[in-house]
Amino acid sequence: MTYYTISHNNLLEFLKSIRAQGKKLIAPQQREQKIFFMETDDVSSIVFDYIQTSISPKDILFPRVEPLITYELTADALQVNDRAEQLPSISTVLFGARPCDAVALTMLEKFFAEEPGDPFVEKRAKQLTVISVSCSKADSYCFCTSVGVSPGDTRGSDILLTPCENNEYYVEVLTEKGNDLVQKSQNLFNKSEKKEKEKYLANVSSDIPAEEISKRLENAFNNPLWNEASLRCIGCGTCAYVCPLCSCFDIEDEGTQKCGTRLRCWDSCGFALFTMHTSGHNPRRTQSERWRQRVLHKFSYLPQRVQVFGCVGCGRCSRACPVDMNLKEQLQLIKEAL
Amino acid sequence: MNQLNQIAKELLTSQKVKLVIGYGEGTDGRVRPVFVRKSEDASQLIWDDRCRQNLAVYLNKTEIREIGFPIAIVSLPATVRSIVQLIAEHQFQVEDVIPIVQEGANVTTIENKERLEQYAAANPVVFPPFVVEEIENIRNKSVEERFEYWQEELSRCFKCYACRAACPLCYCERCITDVNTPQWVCVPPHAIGTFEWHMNRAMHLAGRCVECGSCTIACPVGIPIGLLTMEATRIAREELGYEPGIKCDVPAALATFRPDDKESFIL
Amino acid sequence: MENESFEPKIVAFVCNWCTYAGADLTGTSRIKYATNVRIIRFPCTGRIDYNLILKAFERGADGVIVSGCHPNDCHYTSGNFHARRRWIVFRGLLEYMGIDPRRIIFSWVSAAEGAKWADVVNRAVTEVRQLGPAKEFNEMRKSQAFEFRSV
Amino acid sequence: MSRIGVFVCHCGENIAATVDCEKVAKTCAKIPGVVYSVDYKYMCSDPGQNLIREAIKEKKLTGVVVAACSPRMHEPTFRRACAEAGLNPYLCEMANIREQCSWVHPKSKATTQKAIDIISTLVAKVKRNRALFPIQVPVTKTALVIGGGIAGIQAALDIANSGHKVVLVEREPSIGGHMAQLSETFPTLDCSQCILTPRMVEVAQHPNITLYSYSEVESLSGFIGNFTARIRKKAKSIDEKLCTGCGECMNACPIKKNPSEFNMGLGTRPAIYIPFPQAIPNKPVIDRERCTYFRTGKCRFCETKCPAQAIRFDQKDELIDIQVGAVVVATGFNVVGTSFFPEYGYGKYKDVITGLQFERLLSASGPTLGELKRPSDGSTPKKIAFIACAGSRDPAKGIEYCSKICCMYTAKHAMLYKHKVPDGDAYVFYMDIRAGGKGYDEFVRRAIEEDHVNYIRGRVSRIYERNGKLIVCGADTLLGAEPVEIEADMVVLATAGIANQGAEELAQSLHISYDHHQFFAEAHPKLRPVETNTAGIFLAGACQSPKDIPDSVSQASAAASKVSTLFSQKELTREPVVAVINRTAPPVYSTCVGCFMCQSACPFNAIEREEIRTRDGKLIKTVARVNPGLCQGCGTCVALCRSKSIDLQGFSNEQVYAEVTELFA
Repeated sequence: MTYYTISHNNLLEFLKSIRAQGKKLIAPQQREQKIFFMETDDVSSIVFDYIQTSISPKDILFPRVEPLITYELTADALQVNDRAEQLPSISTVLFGARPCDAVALTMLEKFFAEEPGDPFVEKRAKQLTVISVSCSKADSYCFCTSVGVSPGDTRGSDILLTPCENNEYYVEVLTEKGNDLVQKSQNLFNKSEKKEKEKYLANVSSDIPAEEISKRLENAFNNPLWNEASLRCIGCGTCAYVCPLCSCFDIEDEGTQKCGTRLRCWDSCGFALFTMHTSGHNPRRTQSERWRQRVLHKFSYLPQRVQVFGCVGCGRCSRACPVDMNLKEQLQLIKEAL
Repeated sequence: MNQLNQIAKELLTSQKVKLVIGYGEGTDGRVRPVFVRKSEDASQLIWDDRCRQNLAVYLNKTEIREIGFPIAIVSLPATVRSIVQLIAEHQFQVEDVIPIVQEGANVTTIENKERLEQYAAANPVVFPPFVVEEIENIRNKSVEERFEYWQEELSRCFKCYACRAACPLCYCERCITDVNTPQWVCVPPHAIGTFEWHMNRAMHLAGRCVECGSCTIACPVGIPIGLLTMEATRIAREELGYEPGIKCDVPAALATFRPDDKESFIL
Repeated sequence: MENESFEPKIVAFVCNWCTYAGADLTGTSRIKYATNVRIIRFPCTGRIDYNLILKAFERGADGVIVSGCHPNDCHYTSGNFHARRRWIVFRGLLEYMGIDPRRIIFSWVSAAEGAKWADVVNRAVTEVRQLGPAKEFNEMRKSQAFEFRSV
Repeated sequence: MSRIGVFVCHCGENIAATVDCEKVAKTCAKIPGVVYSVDYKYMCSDPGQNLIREAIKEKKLTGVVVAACSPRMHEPTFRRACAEAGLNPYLCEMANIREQCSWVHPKSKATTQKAIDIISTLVAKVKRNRALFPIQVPVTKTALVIGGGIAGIQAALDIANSGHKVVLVEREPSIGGHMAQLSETFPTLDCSQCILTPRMVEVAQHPNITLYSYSEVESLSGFIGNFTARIRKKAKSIDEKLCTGCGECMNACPIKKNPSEFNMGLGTRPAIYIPFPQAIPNKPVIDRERCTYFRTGKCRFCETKCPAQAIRFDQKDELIDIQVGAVVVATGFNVVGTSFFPEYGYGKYKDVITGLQFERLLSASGPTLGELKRPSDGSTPKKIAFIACAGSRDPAKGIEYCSKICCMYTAKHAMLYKHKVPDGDAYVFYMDIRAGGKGYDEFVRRAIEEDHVNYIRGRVSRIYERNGKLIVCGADTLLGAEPVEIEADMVVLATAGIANQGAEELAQSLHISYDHHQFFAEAHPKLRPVETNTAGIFLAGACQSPKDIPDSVSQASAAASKVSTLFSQKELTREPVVAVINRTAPPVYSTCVGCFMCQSACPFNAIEREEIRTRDGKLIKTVARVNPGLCQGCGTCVALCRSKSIDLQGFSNEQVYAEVTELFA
């Protein structure tokens, strides 16, 4: 592991050089008063002052629409193309991810790596270099520390920048991929000692011990609390769609008898249709049952099954919720009620 | 808002309603919908400029229906209009819902059909300035520019359906986008899929949208999505002479016709 | 005209009682018209779902004709009136979303107007040929951007 | 899996001349799902149909597409052929490659390709066709006739004579309608009552007719073959069973000076009255608004004089529900009121009267016993002016239409006047003379030529009184619009016929449509002139538009024959091309959310509300239901339904969607 510092101007140069190397650069951009990760050619358009982007960067590994196969019926044969084999090889650099996002990306990769594996996410992850920026600010929605993530977490990042004094960043080069990038623009970086970065980081209180909640949830399935807590939930998919870890999907076939595509699209357990059976029977008939599923999946089923939380505490769902379903507050409620 | 708390308290104490839906203090300076069932909780209710969401959306929610009518609901002018529209669409009866409204400096309840219609008609929805500006902005665009504009805006749509969920008039148990025999609306949020979805939403809300703007507020990716349904309602208003949400027993704009509707576009 | 060689694909949605019968009359009168049109029969213009028009464009139509009975002649008395309202809104919204409404030709063609049907078709073909291929829909089809979609 | 057969017809050279039928058949054979594709010279010929029948059996076809002429031509032929081979006829579709392809395009590849495309859309459709079965609806063989004028009487008698029960409802105390008020009738000048009253008696005595006089239809629910009508039988205040019709009560009544409706206000009647001597039923009713007892609580003179003790002051309105299978609406018309002609002084000058009033003055049973006396002073008018088109054909007055009967009855009036006052002068102001009809024009000519009635072509602008004379100011347009002034003793206005009062409310309660003049609307102005848009409800007489007696009677007979046709079947068979609302398993039951936009859009009132309840009766939801007896299959509701909870059999969403997408597959 190597350490550097870099000035803000040099950082912009560095990002410019990345683009110049023909890599795809994805960085925070502003659209309609919101910040999004977007592909960019112009580093001057990159936004630095934000707590979180509105939407997580999971799109990069797990796009909202992914064609899995295409088929074509010709005069003599049916031809099926595996789109995984046709994925373009283009190395991509994500700049401006928060440490929680970077952690989430590795987790997402792991989810998809489970048997039988997923060549799409795998290939994209291989091509992806993550330059994260530690959090020097947090807001009341952040609770990463409660789920074992920290504002300066290095997991998942290839390079981690921590803003420090004098408009400079403390640079931790964490992986080979990160190092490759830095080496190409060595002149922009100044060697540095390993620094104690705590003082530069935001203070995120860890007052919701997720492990404890996880235990309590084991017997919470029939608790009336779900109904009460989710009364104002209107059942949109926003929380799942902005979440860096929600990775449920739906398979859609679009096509005719002659040609078509099989697509993988994001889905959300908040939708009534998510569990709707053909018969009309719906095991999760009401929104409270769907809300319960969301919480239990993230804080009970996943920890039981793969020993991780389905949440990195980024707070996006709470910020985006049109009716202020605040996840942190909900966990607090659970802690008090159970 | 002492008056509001007082009214809510009385409605609950007298058992005139089973539930008061209103706004309460949320997290981080936000307001949120609250559901008051006990008179002692009436003090939770607040009412200030932050309260912009149309709470009528809850009137068709299963869990709220299970609590049962009558329900009192803290209502903005647009909320009252959606209530009227929902009554016109037979979703509940006039006596099932008691809107709590601001009239001048006072907070009052509306408890009969005449008052309801009167209030709805007398209190049109006032668009915030940025909406007026955006409407003007689009109006000045050529067809080509509009296409570019909407393609750019809709490219962010990932079909979380927050617009649908936040809309009091999107109460179908099975949305057209969930119909798959045939697949009227392409499910994936690609260009065609989002175009189709938003076109359908606008068509379905034509002459029904009360222009509350809740969909725009709900959109997590900041698409000014309400402009589409508002345009549909503008067409209904200007070309069909139809104003949604002011009459409890008038059929929806597209469920009726006038023999002299315009047809200059028909050969 | 740069588009002269372009042969637009046009779908016609017509009602059974007036326009379909009118198109039959065009045939019995042996009036010739362009081959670009494919007719789909509906009981009434009231039955024509605007989504079908959208689907036609999305799947590759360059123009659409919608035609039914003249006002007051509807076999079902008012299906065409309902349809007319729907088209007023639909056209307006399409234009609002940036689709040229000239790609949809609405007409009333009665069972006696065989010549008018030929005229409507020829006119549609000429107009749509001038407008060129339905580029907006082509663009949308192409940009079924499956790679990272910038948000 | 679909097993579709495609049968391409050459239609001799009609198709084959421009379409390469062999190539079409070969190409279509490759469409997925098509197991058999063949071309043949004449598909509609016996061997052609045989080809289809054999193929259905041999290839076990699940659907058939016949590519030939227009389905409007031969769809029944080929569907029948399919049915004969055991395939549900609704699994057969026709691809129109003649009228809409071979006949309109030159011989070319493009034409052949178009034929292939047309066929493939129909193959795509037929794959999604479902077997459909005609809908059977039971029929209650009782007819309701609303209105007891000549049209209602005729309709009731015709239906009753064909062996079916009829319920005849009349608003007034007696049947007879306007015809009973007329003196003589054109063009034969036979006495109106002489020809009408036997019919009225026949109604009263007919075993199949139940007459509810002084009654109104309050509401009508249900649908063709299965209506329920609610009739309000207004309190007559007498016991009809006991009353003998002796008339003692009328003599006893102290309140005698009430304007007689029957005499158009030109005569009087008591508060307990029989409208006219030949009334059916010939039993009095108490006009409670005029009766002293009902106004003040005292009197009851009639009661003391009634030998049968039939007076019932405490009688109440009675509501009767009856089941009927068909309805004939024959509620007649009215004439415009006094306020309509301020310029003619109608209502102001006593001697300006309407044609109907004039009829009463001429009538032997009228207030003057047939002597022509003018209302003001009882003198015989020596000079009389008739104004045709009083209100009619006058857009400025809001009545654009021709009232149709006025030209004829004005000629009749003038003629009758001349017969009664041979030395008098009769003037007729007219716009045009419309005397179409058997013997009609001859009749008018007779008035002019034999009876020397002065016809002046021009409109009257104003009437005013001067020295006891009515000055009629008009113009003679045939003399270069020269002003004409007539000093008349009396003026008769041929007032416009308008819809009867309450027509709009009645139409709404019957769910039938009406025009902007409140005349009831026929289903089709030419081809379905006696039917309404609501199946099972028919129109007769002037409630649809002003009509003379022969027209009213023929329409009544036509309506009656429609009813009889309906009643001649055990069950009603209807095309299965109807809308259906989806039903799914609990807890959804139906995806319909009950917004009922479909209900307001349906032109046939075919959409009803259906309450879905638990076994113990708790309401789960209210959804729409299509009454297949009423639905005509237009599909307006289907396109309107947001949640796609309605579908149209035969043109289902899946079918039409497949047709469209197939074109671009």
